[in-house]
Amino acid sequence: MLSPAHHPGEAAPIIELDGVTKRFPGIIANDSVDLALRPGEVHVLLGENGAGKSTLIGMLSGLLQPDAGQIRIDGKVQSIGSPSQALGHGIGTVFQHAMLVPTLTVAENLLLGGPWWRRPNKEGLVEKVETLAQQLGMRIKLDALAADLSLGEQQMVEILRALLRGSRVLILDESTSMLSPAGVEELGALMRRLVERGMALVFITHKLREATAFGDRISVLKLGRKVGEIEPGRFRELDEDTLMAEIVEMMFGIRSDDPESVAQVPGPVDDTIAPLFSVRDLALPAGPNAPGLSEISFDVRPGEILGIAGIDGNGQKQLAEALAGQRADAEGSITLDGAAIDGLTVGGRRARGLRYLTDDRLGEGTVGSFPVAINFFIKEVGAPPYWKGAFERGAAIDQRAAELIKDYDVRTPSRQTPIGQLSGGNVQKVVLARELAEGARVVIYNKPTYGLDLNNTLSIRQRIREVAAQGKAVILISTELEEVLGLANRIAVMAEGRITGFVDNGPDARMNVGRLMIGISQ
Amino acid sequence: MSAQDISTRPSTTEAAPEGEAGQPATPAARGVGKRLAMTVGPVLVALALAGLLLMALGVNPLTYYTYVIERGLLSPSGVQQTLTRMGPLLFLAAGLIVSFRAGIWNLGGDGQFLLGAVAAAASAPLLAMIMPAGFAVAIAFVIAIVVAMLWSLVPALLKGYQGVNEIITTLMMTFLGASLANVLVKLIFLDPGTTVPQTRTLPVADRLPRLFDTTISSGLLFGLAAIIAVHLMMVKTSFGLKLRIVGANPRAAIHAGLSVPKLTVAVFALSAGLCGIAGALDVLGVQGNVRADWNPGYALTVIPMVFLARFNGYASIAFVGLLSVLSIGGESAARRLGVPNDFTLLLVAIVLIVLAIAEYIDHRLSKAAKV
Amino acid sequence: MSDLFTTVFLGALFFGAVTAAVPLLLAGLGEQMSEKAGVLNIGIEGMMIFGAYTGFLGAYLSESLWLGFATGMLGGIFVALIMVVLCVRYGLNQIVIGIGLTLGFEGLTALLHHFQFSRTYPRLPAAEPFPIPILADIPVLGPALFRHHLIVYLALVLVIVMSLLYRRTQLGLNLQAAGDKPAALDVAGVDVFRTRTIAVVFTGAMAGLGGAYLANIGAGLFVPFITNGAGFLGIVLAMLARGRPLWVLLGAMLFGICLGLTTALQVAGINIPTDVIQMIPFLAVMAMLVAFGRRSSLPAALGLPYERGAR
Amino acid sequence: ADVEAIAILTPEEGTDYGWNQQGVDAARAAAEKAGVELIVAQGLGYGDVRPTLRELAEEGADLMIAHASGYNTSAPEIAEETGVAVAIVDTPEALKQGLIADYTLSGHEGAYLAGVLAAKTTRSKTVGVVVSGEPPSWNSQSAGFAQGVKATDPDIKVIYAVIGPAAYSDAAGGKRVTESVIAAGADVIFGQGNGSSFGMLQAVETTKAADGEKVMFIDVIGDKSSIDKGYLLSSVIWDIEPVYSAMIQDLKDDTFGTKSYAIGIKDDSVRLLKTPQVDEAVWEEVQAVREKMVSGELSIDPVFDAAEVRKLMSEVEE
Ligand SMILES: Nc1ncnc2c1ncn2[C@@H]1O[C@H](COP(=O)(O)OP(=O)(O)OP(=O)(O)O)[C@@H](O)[C@H]1O
Ligand SMILES: Nc1ncnc2c1ncn2[C@@H]1O[C@H](COP(=O)(O)OP(=O)(O)OP(=O)(O)O)[C@@H](O)[C@H]1O
Ligand SMILES: [Mg+2]
Ligand SMILES: [Mg+2]
Repeated sequence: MLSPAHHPGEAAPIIELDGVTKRFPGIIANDSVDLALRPGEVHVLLGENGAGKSTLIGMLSGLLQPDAGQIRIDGKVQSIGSPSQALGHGIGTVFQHAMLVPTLTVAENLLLGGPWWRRPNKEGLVEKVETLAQQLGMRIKLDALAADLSLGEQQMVEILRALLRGSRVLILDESTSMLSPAGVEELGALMRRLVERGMALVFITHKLREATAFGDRISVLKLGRKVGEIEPGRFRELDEDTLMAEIVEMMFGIRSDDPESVAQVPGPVDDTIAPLFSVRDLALPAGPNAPGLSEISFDVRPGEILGIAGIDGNGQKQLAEALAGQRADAEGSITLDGAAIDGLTVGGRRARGLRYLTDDRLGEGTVGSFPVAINFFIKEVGAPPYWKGAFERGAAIDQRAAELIKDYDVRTPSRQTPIGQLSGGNVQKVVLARELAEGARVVIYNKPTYGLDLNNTLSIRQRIREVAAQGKAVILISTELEEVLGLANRIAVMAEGRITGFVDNGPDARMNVGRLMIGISQ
Repeated sequence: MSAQDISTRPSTTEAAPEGEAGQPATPAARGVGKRLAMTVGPVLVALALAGLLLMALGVNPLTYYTYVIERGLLSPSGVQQTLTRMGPLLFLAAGLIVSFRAGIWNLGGDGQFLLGAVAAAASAPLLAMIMPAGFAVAIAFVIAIVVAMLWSLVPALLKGYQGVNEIITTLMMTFLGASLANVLVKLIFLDPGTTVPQTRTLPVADRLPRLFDTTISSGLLFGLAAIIAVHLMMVKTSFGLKLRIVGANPRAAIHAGLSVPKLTVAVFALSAGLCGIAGALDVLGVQGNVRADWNPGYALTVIPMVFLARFNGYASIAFVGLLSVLSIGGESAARRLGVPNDFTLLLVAIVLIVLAIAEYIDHRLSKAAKV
Repeated sequence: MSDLFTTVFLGALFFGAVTAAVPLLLAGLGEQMSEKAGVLNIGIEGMMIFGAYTGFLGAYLSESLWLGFATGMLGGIFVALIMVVLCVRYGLNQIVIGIGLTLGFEGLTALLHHFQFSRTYPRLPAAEPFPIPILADIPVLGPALFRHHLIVYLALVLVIVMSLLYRRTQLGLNLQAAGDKPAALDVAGVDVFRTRTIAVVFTGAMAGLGGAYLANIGAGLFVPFITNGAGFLGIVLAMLARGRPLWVLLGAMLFGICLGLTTALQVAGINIPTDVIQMIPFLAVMAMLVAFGRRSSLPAALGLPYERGAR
Repeated sequence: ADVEAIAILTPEEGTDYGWNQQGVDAARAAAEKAGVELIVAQGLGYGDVRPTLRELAEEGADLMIAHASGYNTSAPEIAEETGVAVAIVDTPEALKQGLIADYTLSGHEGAYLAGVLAAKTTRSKTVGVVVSGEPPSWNSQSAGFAQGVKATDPDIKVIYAVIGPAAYSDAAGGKRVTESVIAAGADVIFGQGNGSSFGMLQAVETTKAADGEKVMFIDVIGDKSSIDKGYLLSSVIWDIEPVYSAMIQDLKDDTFGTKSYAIGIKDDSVRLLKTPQVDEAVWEEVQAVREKMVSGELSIDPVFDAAEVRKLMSEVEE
């Protein structure tokens, strides 16, 4: 783990927020927030889902305007009326969601923003990028289409863009949530190099380990208010565990030691039990931006959680889709309880009890403009008792939706609220309820806790354990090693569309999985 | 991209006032009242604007509007014309609602309308010679539906299986459809009894019955039934929900196991079928035949109406009614005051644009009010 | 019969094809920029008819074709500005407003025509051609391609200019970003509204110019509904061309040549009903769509109003 | 029966120097002559005019002149429904006493004379017929024109071209096609079109014939002399006033609906316009042909079908 090598003093802040307040219909997203961003400091912003972190960032980057309070830059009160003003003040932002134009090349993306009549100065760019990349140890493919980059590479490009613009302040909003562990370490190292150059960094994350490893100062938001701050002085004094405990208390009001650590490591299940779910020689042709699959074979026994680890983009999503029946071009055999299901459609497989929890809950998992209530049932449209004949039975749907909202603790203003307005964690709970509510026998989870806050993460992990305990077969795809190690009985490692090996969970599992991931077989 | 992405402010939130799943009646009623106010107000503003233009032309706007309302809405024979005109327009609105709600921009309604009309006009008079008129008309409707559906097949397959944007294909098919309708009328289904290039005429007595003692075609009732049925289908049935899922998020539809290509083809078939019925209804209920070069372009003017109605069937009835009043009444007022008939076109456009602006202001205000 | 196909006749035929293609080319180039920037400009027919009217009025009053082109562009821009305010600024539905503008300006120009010109039907003098030396004397091709009004060559030059603009300038990048991912353009510090405004105003200018060309050179006068769906064809051409100006030119020429073919077959006395011949250009385009239309990649944000900070 | 008011319905505004204007002007003249009120409903388009017909009937019109072939289905129906007499075009078989009368206007005789005039005027021995559409009344004139040309000089080529889709308002198409026809050698153009005929006129005014001289234009139905710039050779003028006057009289006499009305060269209701551009000697020759027609020595059958018309052209061309 990295620890701050350089200890900055209390330099004068570049930016100060003073009583900044932002209201949205029916909610105060930021309530009189004070915050100072100083050069040479990584300022970590923590808070639950919906605490108001992104809103605060929106105001710094010119996307949103505060309703009250003021922003001082270099001591002077300034307004940040647009993203270009923010850039003018030297504030660069890497947003929670990628902000590159997919149809332009990396170079073109970096050139966006020049005077419109000018010819884009590619030569000058190449030069500047080379120097910067060398200084910071980044690798940038200037001629690649942005759409062809991995999420991590896209983030690097966005960081580079902020630096090219001469930013003094760099804001990273949940930049690590899509990175592999190695990518996270790399980003952390880069952050250190940047603050060493005198920049002020804002780092938003849901992962406390990252906060403690990379931060110099921590501020915690809760329900739009700032509920606490840990100064660099105290930050350095406390050891990691105490620090985490203190943060958790600020965020959730509960005391716990390491909330993410798992008491007992699950061991392998009895391999004499007949498998519930078997896959043999599954293959899929490669797509333009996605790897194909080949020779994928595995069994999952009832009550077993099979973890699938690997760096993002190695065919995990394709595997999940092929298993769920979303890929017509898949070959190979899939059996559930001894019966072949590879000839069945998505609906057919679902009827047999195969459930797939997608990692893209807003893109394909839900219909954002539809009410929460309907989203519970979009995979069984037309089925009784919610539809009778062809007709919708509103009362039955409402009643069942109310039950599920209660059972799964979905926080929503009403059943009729469009699901797109809920926070990510709550959307995830709706999807979870839909897949697990009735008749599940085999469940495929793809990154089930991506982007969720700690509370939601923990409760969803608990649900996964419960599901397996009920004798169902579980496939858990995750890029977070901790998650896989904490839940799975057995772990398969995927690389370039193949399974490169299986590891039984146990004391040596972390090392063995790690070796497989970096290409060293057991 | 696919045209699903061509967003429409009206459709961004589906939790519309009428409620998806059995909401209490009072807020719904209040919603309707408010919608009514939000429609009548802007229409008045639009009329005032058009009135200024009339004054510039030296025409008293009050007289003009008195004539419009008198003819379009109040005089017994005028209102019968208005109601008759609504019949085919309602079918077009129904057809457009199906496709727009499913996220498919069928801009080919006019071509489907024309071919439906020609198919009906070609078949009904011939069939009526060998069977009772009622059967003949019924079969002609079926033929019109089939022809219009077939006409939409190329855009449907291209969209469903090749992802070709349907705005281009349906626009092209409308140009093509208008030419083809002409070819059919002039060369194939020509009435041999006249030198005028038109199809055989279905006698008045054989056309769809009129309502009671009026001149209102029973097409109005079919139109009302169709649009209400389509509305209920879209909001109350599983098939409608599937279509709406495809429309709102095609990826979610695939994830949920829906066959998007098949549903796409089904949407085209339904939508084109309804537009084809509109054409057949105009022929079998009102016109009796199709003449060469006839293309009333109804679908193009109905498109904005269903948008303004936020794809809601009931609201569409009101907007189609408004369009009919303006066109029937406007024609009369223009004639009586010596204003060129083109003024009616301008009037409809001003109403359309002002309504769209009002919709926007309403949206803003209700957003601000929630704070 | 075949002696009709003299070089003079063929020259005139292709000359007519070019004349018919120019308004489509201009409309298509204009629409292309709107679409690139994410605005589906259904109102282009209205911009065109108003440009035809103001262009004719300007040329008629000033007795200068060039002033007429200028007023035509201004007329198109006027309609485009309405579209900018309503659809780009306030994000109103582009299809509703587009159809509204088309109907409204068709009605308005017919009305104005009625009061101004319907008793006199003023006509402009013949447009002075600008023969390109040497090239203009090539048989058939010379008179067909190189004896046009200067504005025709400018329209052709525009194809190249647009290609360069899209590929070689910052504005080209901005436009593409505004259509594919406006939020990314915004956070890069470029005003999405301004970018889209430029695009829609350009569309208006081109549509207006196309209309003015149609009225002043194509017809030499203004009559109501003179554009006859040329704007809608422009939309189709722009969508088919998928961002490449050269393809707009090819598409427009295809239409022009098909129209010329219609005339040629008739003049040759070939007894195909004209309604059948008239379907040729549309059939040709549909055939192209069936053959090559697969996954036509339109800008991802086409038709979507942009709202900063919205989720 | 008493006749107090008559109405006329036209598809376009009555300011087109053509079909619509001649109709409206004639109705106005006839109404004035008979001392009855005239209601004008113009610019109604080619869609459904039943609403307007019903309204005019309510407003007290005793006769509704449905002045477009597109109205000949709806008008008789409304006549049956309301009991108000209507006059329709191109439908001689639809007569009904007291209710429906037909006036089939065919300028084929006048067009024949125009053909003679054109044949005697052309220098290049090639003439053109440009039309924006193919309705029966235009077909009969196209055919008549071709017959007139052929009878005068069988060696003259007649080129025939229809403009294109929705061409009634396609002025640019009118100009383009006319220019092509001129390039094919024609130096006299016989043009029929509504809005598009102004484009034809424009083409004639701005394009030189193969010999570098003027191309001449022969118009139909109306009189464009007031807007001519010296290129209008003639026009087949229709005077519909006698027809409408006769209708009003028949309505008064209760004989309405017993006969078809027509126009022809005998009573000068179809006549050739004499412009300064017509050579006096040629005019005399044309008048001689006219005399033959009046005397019955020469008679021409109208051809209404588009395919027949085109065949006639090919024959002429052979
Ligand atoms: N565009 C918006 N419209 C309405 N409300 C909004 C909008 N953006 C944010 N909010 C509100 O602001 C609150 C804070 O949201 P914000 O996105 O800042 O949370 P966050 O701390 O970034 O959460 P996360 O950890 O999930 O990213 C939310 O509860 C939400 O209700
Ligand atoms: N357009 C919107 N209108 C109303 N409320 C919104 C809107 N967008 C977001 N919100 C609210 O903002 C809150 C947080 O939204 P956001 O998408 O930032 O979730 P989140 O906190 O990032 O969740 P997660 O970290 O799980 O993604 C939610 O409670 C949601 O209700
Ligand atoms: Mg956030
Ligand atoms: Mg989030």
